[in-house]
Amino acid sequence: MDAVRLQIEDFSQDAEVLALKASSKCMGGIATFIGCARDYSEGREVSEISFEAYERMALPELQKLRAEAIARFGLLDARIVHRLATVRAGDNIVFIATGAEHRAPALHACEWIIDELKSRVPIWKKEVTPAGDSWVTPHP
Amino acid sequence: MDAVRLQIEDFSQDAEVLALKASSKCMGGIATFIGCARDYSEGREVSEISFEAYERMALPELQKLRAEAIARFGLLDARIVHRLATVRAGDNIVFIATGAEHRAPALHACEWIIDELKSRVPIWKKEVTPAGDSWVTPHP
Amino acid sequence: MIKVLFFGPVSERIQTRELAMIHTAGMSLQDVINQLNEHYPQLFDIISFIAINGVQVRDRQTPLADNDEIAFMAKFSGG
Amino acid sequence: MIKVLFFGPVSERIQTRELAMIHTAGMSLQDVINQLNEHYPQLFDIISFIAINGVQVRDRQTPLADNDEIAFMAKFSGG
Repeated sequence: MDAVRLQIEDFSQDAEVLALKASSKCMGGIATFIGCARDYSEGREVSEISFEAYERMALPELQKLRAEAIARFGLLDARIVHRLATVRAGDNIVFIATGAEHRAPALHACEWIIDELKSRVPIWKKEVTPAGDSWVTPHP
Repeated sequence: MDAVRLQIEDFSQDAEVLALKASSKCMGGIATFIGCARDYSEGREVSEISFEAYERMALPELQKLRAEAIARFGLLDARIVHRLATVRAGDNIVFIATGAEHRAPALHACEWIIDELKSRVPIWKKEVTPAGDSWVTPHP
Repeated sequence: MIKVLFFGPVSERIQTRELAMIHTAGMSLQDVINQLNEHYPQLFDIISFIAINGVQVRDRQTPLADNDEIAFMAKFSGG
Repeated sequence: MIKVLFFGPVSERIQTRELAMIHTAGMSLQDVINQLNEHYPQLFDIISFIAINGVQVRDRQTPLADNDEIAFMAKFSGG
């Protein structure tokens, strides 16, 4: 199971954390972040969210992001999975796991990765609402 | 499955996150922290770690911590599980999960809870090393 | 040929995901942009990033080789 | 009786996890501390927290009722 993946299917946190841990016996702290679909977005009811990526660019960018986080925070390992699927409220969208000897770098790296992912990785989100579809335009 | 538990057995992150999500369809961000046993601590090889708690005080304090985190960070839900067992390198010790509408409060609450847990909850850790056992004294 | 790709909000506005353009000697990214602007004048309002062969480029004078893949992208909204 | 509990590093130093003391009228936390100090003079070097019936107390003059449970605790090291 690759440490960085774009996939349609859902992921298991247990399986991801097991794979993360396999890289070191010195891992004292593991932080994860899971982004999920909500049933409301800026006041509008959302039935589904679908994702599209420029995979040729998105996958290498995610791999670069992982390597940068490992170097920047002195992580023992990190994993990033982003789904490219149509999801409903409560479904998983993105998973990040970071492991370090101590808790602070793991927690801070996890936040850094999700922030960077949102601004650097060519993936787009479309919200399907009872009033129609619309691509999400992030705030400047 | 209670949201706050002291238990001998291991936990499943998938099961915990499922239980966390069940509380709201507005949960856009879930952060988790897992503390694990390392095979080294301050240069000494560690074979096992065992935990002891003053359960009468520890469980209410963990419940209070969860309620405080929910209020302080505007969380939709939070869960805390601490094992009271003898564990080996790689084994899980503590699990925290926080869910919020957006990612920042979930991530910040997760870090706050583990920091507070370490200073406020009456649990003690003994490291078993080839040279003998010793209770861990936290740095002041 | 130059392969031109559009994603998400950009493909929605242009009503296509992919175009092919004939490569000509001395052609630059600016030439592709000019051709698109002629047919889809509002398109560039929402384009924030351009990549050639999967690598982001900022210089519109970048020369293009035959078989290059150009992607026109709106602000990202993954995660 | 007053139930006195010791945990982790404290129980290790005192070589017991639990003691019972006879409750006497007007007895305070300080009386329990004095009795323990007599028998285990180094014990209080590592005690950082004291709880009565599961609630942390700082005032050593706190009066004790019969059947109270007192816990003497070193710095916590969970997580």
